[in-house]
Amino acid sequence: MTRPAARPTARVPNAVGLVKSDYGGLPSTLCKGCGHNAVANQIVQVAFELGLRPHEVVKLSGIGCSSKSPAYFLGRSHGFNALHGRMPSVATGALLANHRLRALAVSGDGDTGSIGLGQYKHLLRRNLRMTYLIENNGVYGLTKGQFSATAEDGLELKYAGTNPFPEIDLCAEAIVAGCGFVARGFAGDAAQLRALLKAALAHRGTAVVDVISPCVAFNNDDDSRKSYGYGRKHEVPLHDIGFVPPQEDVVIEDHEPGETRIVELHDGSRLALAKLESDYDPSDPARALARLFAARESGEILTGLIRFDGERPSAAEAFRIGDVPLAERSERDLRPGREAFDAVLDRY
Amino acid sequence: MTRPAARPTARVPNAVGLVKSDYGGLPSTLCKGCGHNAVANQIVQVAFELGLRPHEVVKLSGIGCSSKSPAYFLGRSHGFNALHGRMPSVATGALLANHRLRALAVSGDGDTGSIGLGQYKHLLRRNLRMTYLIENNGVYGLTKGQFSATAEDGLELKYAGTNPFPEIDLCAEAIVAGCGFVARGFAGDAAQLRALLKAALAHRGTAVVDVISPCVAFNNDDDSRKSYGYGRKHEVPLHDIGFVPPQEDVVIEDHEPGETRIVELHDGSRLALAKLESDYDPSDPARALARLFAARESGEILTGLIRFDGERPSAAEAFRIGDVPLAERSERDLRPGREAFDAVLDRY
Amino acid sequence: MAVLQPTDRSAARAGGDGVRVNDFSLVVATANGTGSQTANLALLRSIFLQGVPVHGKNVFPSNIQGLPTWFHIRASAEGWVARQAPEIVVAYNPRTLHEDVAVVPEGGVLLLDDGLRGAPERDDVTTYRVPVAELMRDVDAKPTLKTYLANMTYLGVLAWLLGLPLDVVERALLKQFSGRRSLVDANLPVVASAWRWAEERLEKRDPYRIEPMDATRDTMLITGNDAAALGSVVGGVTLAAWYPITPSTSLVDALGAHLEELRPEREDGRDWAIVQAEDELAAIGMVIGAGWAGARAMTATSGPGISLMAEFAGLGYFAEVPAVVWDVQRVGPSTGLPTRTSQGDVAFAHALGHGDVRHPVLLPGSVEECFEFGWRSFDLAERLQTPVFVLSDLDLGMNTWMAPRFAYPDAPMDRGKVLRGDAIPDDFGRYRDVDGDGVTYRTVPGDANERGAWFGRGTGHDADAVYSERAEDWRANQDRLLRKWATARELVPEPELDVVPDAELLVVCMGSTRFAVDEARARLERLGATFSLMRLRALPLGRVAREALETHARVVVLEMNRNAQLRGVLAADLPEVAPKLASIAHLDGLPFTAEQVAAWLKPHLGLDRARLAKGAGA
Amino acid sequence: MAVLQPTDRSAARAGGDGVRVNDFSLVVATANGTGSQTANLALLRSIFLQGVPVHGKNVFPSNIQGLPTWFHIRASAEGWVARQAPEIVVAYNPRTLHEDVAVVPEGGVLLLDDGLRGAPERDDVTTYRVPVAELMRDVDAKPTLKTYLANMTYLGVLAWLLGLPLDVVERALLKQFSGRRSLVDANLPVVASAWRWAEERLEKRDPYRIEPMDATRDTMLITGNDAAALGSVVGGVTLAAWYPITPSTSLVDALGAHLEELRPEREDGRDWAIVQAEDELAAIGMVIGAGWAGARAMTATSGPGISLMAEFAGLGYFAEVPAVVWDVQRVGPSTGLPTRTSQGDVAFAHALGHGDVRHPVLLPGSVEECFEFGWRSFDLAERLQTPVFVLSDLDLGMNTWMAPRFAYPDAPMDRGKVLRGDAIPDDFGRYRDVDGDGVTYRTVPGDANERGAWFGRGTGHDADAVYSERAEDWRANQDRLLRKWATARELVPEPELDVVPDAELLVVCMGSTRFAVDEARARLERLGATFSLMRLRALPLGRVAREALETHARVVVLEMNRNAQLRGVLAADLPEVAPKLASIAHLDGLPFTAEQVAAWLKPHLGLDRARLAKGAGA
Ligand SMILES: Cc1ncc(C[n+]2csc(CCOP(=O)(O)OP(=O)(O)O)c2C)c(N)n1
Ligand SMILES: Cc1ncc(C[n+]2csc(CCOP(=O)(O)OP(=O)(O)O)c2C)c(N)n1
Ligand code: SF4
Ligand code: SF4
Ligand SMILES: [Mg+2]
Ligand SMILES: [Mg+2]
Repeated sequence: MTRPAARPTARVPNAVGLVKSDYGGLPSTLCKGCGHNAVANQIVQVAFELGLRPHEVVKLSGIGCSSKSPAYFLGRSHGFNALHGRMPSVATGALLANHRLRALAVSGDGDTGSIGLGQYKHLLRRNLRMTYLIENNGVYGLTKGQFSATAEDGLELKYAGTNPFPEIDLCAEAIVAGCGFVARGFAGDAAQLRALLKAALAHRGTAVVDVISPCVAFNNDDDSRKSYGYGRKHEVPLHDIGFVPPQEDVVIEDHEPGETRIVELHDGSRLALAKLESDYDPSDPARALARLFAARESGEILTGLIRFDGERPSAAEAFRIGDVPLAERSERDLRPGREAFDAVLDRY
Repeated sequence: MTRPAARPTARVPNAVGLVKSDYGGLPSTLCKGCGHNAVANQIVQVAFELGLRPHEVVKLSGIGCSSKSPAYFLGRSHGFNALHGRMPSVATGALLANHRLRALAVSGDGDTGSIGLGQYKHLLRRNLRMTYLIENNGVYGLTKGQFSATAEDGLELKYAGTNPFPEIDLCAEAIVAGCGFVARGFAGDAAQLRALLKAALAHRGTAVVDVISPCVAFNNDDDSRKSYGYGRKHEVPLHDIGFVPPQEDVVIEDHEPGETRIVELHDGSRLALAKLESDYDPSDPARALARLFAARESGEILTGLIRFDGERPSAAEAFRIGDVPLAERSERDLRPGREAFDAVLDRY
Repeated sequence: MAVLQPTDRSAARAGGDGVRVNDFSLVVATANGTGSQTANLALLRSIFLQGVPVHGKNVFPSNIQGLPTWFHIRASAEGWVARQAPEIVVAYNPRTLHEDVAVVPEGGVLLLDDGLRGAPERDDVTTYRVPVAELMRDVDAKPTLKTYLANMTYLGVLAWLLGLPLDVVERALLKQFSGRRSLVDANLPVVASAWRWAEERLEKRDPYRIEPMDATRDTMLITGNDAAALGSVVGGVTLAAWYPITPSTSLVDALGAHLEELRPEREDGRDWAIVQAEDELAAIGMVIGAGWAGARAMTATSGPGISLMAEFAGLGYFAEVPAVVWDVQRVGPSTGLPTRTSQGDVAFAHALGHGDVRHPVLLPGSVEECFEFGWRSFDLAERLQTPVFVLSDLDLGMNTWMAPRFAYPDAPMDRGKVLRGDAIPDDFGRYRDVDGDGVTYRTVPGDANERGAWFGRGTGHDADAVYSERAEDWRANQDRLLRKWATARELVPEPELDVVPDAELLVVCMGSTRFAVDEARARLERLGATFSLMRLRALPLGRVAREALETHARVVVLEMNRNAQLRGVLAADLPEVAPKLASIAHLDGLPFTAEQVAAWLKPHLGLDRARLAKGAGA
Repeated sequence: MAVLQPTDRSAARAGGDGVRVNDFSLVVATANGTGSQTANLALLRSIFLQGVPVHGKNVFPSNIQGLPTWFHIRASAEGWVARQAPEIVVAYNPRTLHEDVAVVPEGGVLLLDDGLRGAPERDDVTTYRVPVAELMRDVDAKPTLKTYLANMTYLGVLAWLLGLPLDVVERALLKQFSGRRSLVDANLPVVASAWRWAEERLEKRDPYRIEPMDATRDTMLITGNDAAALGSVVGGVTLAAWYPITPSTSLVDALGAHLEELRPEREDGRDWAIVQAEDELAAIGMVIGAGWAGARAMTATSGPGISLMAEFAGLGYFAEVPAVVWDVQRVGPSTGLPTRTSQGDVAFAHALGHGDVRHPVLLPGSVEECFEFGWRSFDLAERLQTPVFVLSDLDLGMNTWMAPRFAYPDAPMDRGKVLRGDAIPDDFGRYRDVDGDGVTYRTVPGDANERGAWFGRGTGHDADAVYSERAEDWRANQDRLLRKWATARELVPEPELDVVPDAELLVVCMGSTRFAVDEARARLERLGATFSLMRLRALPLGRVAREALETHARVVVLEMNRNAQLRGVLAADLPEVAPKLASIAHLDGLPFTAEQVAAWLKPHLGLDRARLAKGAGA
């Protein structure tokens, strides 16, 4: 719909002079066909296309198959593979220490929705500059197939039996927590995922991208809502989505102008959302939630940009951190002089 | 509006032969005027009026001023004062161990919304038989006045400065987590609080009652949304609420019959919700959330039964626990006989 | 090479007649997630069915599919089961081909997937090449299934080489598939065709043989986690709350299966519940809540979970709530090596929690003890009203071991000092030390006798469980807790102690390292070096352990961690014996071999290197 | 009575001339939340302004309003500041009236709110009755404020009794109110009217006096938490993440205040951030994240928080991330006594985390050291690339102590082995032990030289930080970590050691108990009993500590916990000296008195009880 951004091809250097393989990592040790591998591939592609400077990105993760994947992309970026469920706090510290970095964080549904739910919600309140990607397969892959908190009520799995509890919808959780960028993708829909990831990386605060990423080892039967089969059949994109880099014109193809909503991002890039089913408005949290609940009822996998609010200050702004990152301050800034020190002592 | 239940008076025994003082506890050590004291008094009153059998109730709490209060009521009931933020897991264990008990749990906004948010949400997914009362004052009382996660964005406190983060609405959180009974009360509105507590105690699953309970020591300036002054001025009850015990008729006074919605509870008691502002329907989670968000925008303290769904199975049902509580099973049930044991060994 | 250590090449040498009967070590190298586990376990069980003592160890990666896995089998007529450098190597994994081939000792056996390219030539070993592709050509199955079935080819060839009849392999497979014939029928033909191929095309050129004997009668083959689960069921567990983590997950899996079978759902429902908590912090919270409410409750976890349980462990200790916590240890610190074995949590678990806490720790050293401590831990926790930690490890918990048939508990459950109904005295006080042993009487919620009501807490309290900040109350309560600790010393299992008269040296060990220690001891004895041996089965130390430590002139504490944790615990508990506590502390994730242990002990026994090397090879 | 222990009645006896100048102990008993803290601190500061050494301790309940609080003041010309049984008691709290009156020693002084009913009569003490209601009658203020102001009455009367001029009290109040005159003006009139009332109506009948001296010049009055905060600011902290918990909260409060002043916001913003996390688990996670990203980050907490930090502590150790963790200890286990002091986390913090971990622990024993370790801890953490724990306690942290004026750091910051930009070599590997001291070079995110990029993790890794399950990699890394530990022994602060030639006995202590130990030592010396004294200032032990332990024939380890934790750490570290490590371990929430310590040490010094009792009273 929008003019396709002049995509660099794999072997031609991008805007910062890097070729696609410069964004690769170690070979994946995940299962063949795992959704997480598909997502990692899109990350490499997106980073290449956007011309990210590897040293301006940090990769963060928790523990799980999903959380292993940062080793498989952006090998020239620093990264930290934290504890199970506790990546958000590590991210908070790292991004406050150096607020010029942007984080590309990968977590799993168990990592975020089960053990990590509290940290996830509190991270979102603080609104750090990061893309929080959840590779959501409804199970614990790495520990071999138990239900995670995002498994749907009634899901039957060979190993884990029947899940009797309602699922946690990590997009709904993000919306209620006040997150300004909430999207859902599907590992089987690469084009949309790339657009969402680009927009997420351009967002000034925390962007949640919950990607249905099937676990071929433990949860990929067609009747499971986290399977490839189900996703292919029941994915309902809210809109056709196009990412427009800064300085480029939005050119609407295919769709009537009036049918497209333009979302401006903080760095000057834009998203063009061409309406599909309805003129979905991501600015209203209550409607977003209503739509999510309705989709759950009807068994749809709703994808796209579900909620957007570009106004909320980032955490670095809330903490009023100055230009120079905390981690780069030198002793001259950090150690008060003798006189000032003496003046304080005089008061005691 | 409904016929007032024939209230036992303080010194006349109630249905189970106890007088009001039988439901009392140790003298409070909280500040004079603390909202939590008002709530504790209503608990004593409600337990007395309902004719609760003390040994069928367990009192549970975390850590905080609020979490101390179970010592101040129901002295004849067992109780457990757990860790900060971790009461939900203790409750889960205790109520699965003895699913005939109902829990009366008291927590604070720090205890539940900050450190305890993860356990809170997961407890609600499991739907144990308990009344989860949050004494919400927007601050940490016991540690002297820091913001909790329910403090509103922009709140200024003498001690804590200005809060730059969006508040967590524990009712909205409960609704998104699938909780079947979500109510909000105000420590300054005793009659409504009593009706809500009675209904909560009759609910088969987890009933959240988030009570605005001002901290007179640290957060009671009139412009704070958790103060008595603000509450008195801005409370917007969704309905006039009346609790009707089992076997009694609902008699509508004051209101036209059509204006009242009857909510049936699991034990045969009912709530009569007489519409005030609108014909609010607590059965729709999306509308409930929309209404909560709107109230936050406009500065209202919305009180009443915000969300109700009596259908979800309780945790004991989900785990298919038999009639006799786990804690009361004897060795005869619990230790398999020699033959059965031998048959298993034969397989190895 | 990470896992296989070709240190003891002489071990492969055949006996005088050139034949090695019922005594060899073997390793199968495959990739994770290719289904080789079935073939490995069927091989193990076939040997077992022939009456030959055997043990299997899986050394697997922390992933689901594609990374190298090594399965060790040790057959030993004498019953030795410690890890041993392999004499027979099955090399089916292209990614580790070079290292796997390199590890075969001189005179050893190499079984090679003939389709793997670039295998180095070894003319000092007996090499058999299995034409896997050819054998699989006519197998009619889906590609994924075919990958699985391909492992049956080495099973068939090995069976023929070792002299295992096909019908024995069939019985083993049937057991392996829990009697499901259809699965056997899918696998057996591949085994058979490989067996027959070998019979027709191979010439037996190596000395290793299995011959039937009668050493496994009344013996089980079971993992420690399965045994622990069975013990817990017999111990009357009613609530298990847990969070998945390797290597404890299979304990809870087995628990569910045994409960379904042994305590099946009645018409009105179950008498148990297994709750997958949102994390370990919640899991232990549920266990504490249930224990307080009167139920027998447990959790199973590993190191990271233990760390997360610290605050609740302190609450359980101080509020005096019974609880059972299984820590199936893996290599830490932090996430460490999730699929490698360790004894690295001993000191931490023993004193888990801030402030002054101490927990009884049980130290199972066999699958029998995993079973026994499965039920005994509940008796102990309820008798002492405190969390009890059971420290197993990955090697014991996840690997398959022989065990004498488990003994049904010899005593009824001990529910400890619980008062109900009219038995609750008028002057009931939760923490009054009526009996003087530090263990007080408790009541549980739901009791209609409301005299028994009390308010549990992790804050300071007096003898009636009422909040107190008074210094005297604190002291009195702590003094009682110390009396309780003295009581615990008498109640926990005594060590297994074998005192050699006049021996100067006492070796102290715990848990699964005992297998290597036992074997090393036998080897050293053959060299004339004797020592007393004490395998601790619990902390705190009781009288027997103390006396053994006191009466020996020298002590070596041998353990599988870096920090000499057990030695530290002993030194702190018994400072007077500390100087004689020498330490052997080693950890790299692999179970000890007898050879390692013998080498470490040698300096403590005055044996010179040359003599030992000879002996260790025997 | 919980807090005041009237054990040493003879202590109140006056000197030969019947007068006790600049040497007494006093306690004020009030209810929490009534504002008495202002009066107490003003009294303290008035004495200080007269040049007399003084110290104040608040023994307060875990609530906000209404429960009993005792404020102890010790004035001592000799500079002794340990807790001491009070000679002067101000009884203003109706709820504890009886116990407070009972605690006054024979010959002591009782100052009584005359309005309190039913105070027992004591004819063996000097009683002054203050007509509080009458003095307050004409005060024009809101009722709540009036409750607060009523405390000024005992300040006024005490000032007169002790001989403190009104203008000194006024200066003290002005300091107390940070120079806000209006607040002084509200309070001072009540003080003055009480002072004048006393002058007119009382006859001085007791021996206690303050007379000006010159012992507080160049001396500060400050709490340990405030000092720690100031030290941290000077140490260049940039991120503090924390969760409120008594008694550490005031450390972070002070940190914010000092940062606002000493590193004020520039036009573009601040060079620091203080994050109130959602719990301690998140707080330490933020600190680890920030430390990894190159910032100086810290947290402050107490026991329950330490428990919650266990898993991250292990990660920090193993991924080798600098971090500073203050544990202001309170009484555990569990929630325990949140407002009472303890040394009960030493062993736990030292080895916090599952698996084999070890953390350097700093042990400040004065407010000066709280300040010094405030900055030194960052140097140490970055030099060693590991979490460093600083173990203060409630007594040190929250109470007001004298200290020599703090010394500005004598060296620039030591940021350790950080490589940036072109300094990053081509063959950079995060965990390569280039220098052989176990400490490797690190790079931080954001550096444009992408050669330095590495992926941090808590899983097993090789020298290049790449995931590895190989046994050799694990061992090599652990061996290096042990080398680093040896380096740590040389870098942590040495103990304060005072060796008495030929002394047989060495007493070992740490932290705030040193005040009582120092005083007891002086008392015992007067009885002719001498011993060497070592105050540990850090773990692990370095050479000096080891030698001191080795060279003394006998050692007593004195500490404020039940489990003799420090003794246990020493025994585990140095088993060869363990047998001579006798233990004095005691905990009831109250700071030790010199009398207690002297009594405990007596048996180790061969002093008989009678002689000691005499001496202790001197
Ligand atoms: C504290 C702790 N508990 C448990 C584990 C074990 N564990 C590792 S990964 C994992 C679940 C991962 O699930 P998810 O986040 O959904 O990732 P996936 O593997 O499905 O991608 C668990 C429970 C751990 N590493 N740490
Ligand atoms: C693990 C842990 N961290 C911190 C504390 C200290 N603490 C006690 S109560 C409390 C906050 C209580 O706030 P809230 O739940 O809102 O209760 P309130 O006092 O306001 O009623 C905190 C932080 C603790 N007890 N345990
Ligand atoms: S187990 Fe599932 S989540 Fe893990 S790598 Fe395999 S397919 Fe992916
Ligand atoms: S501090 Fe606040 S919450 Fe606590 S008792 Fe006082 S008024 Fe209540
Ligand atoms: Mg998952
Ligand atoms: Mg609160």
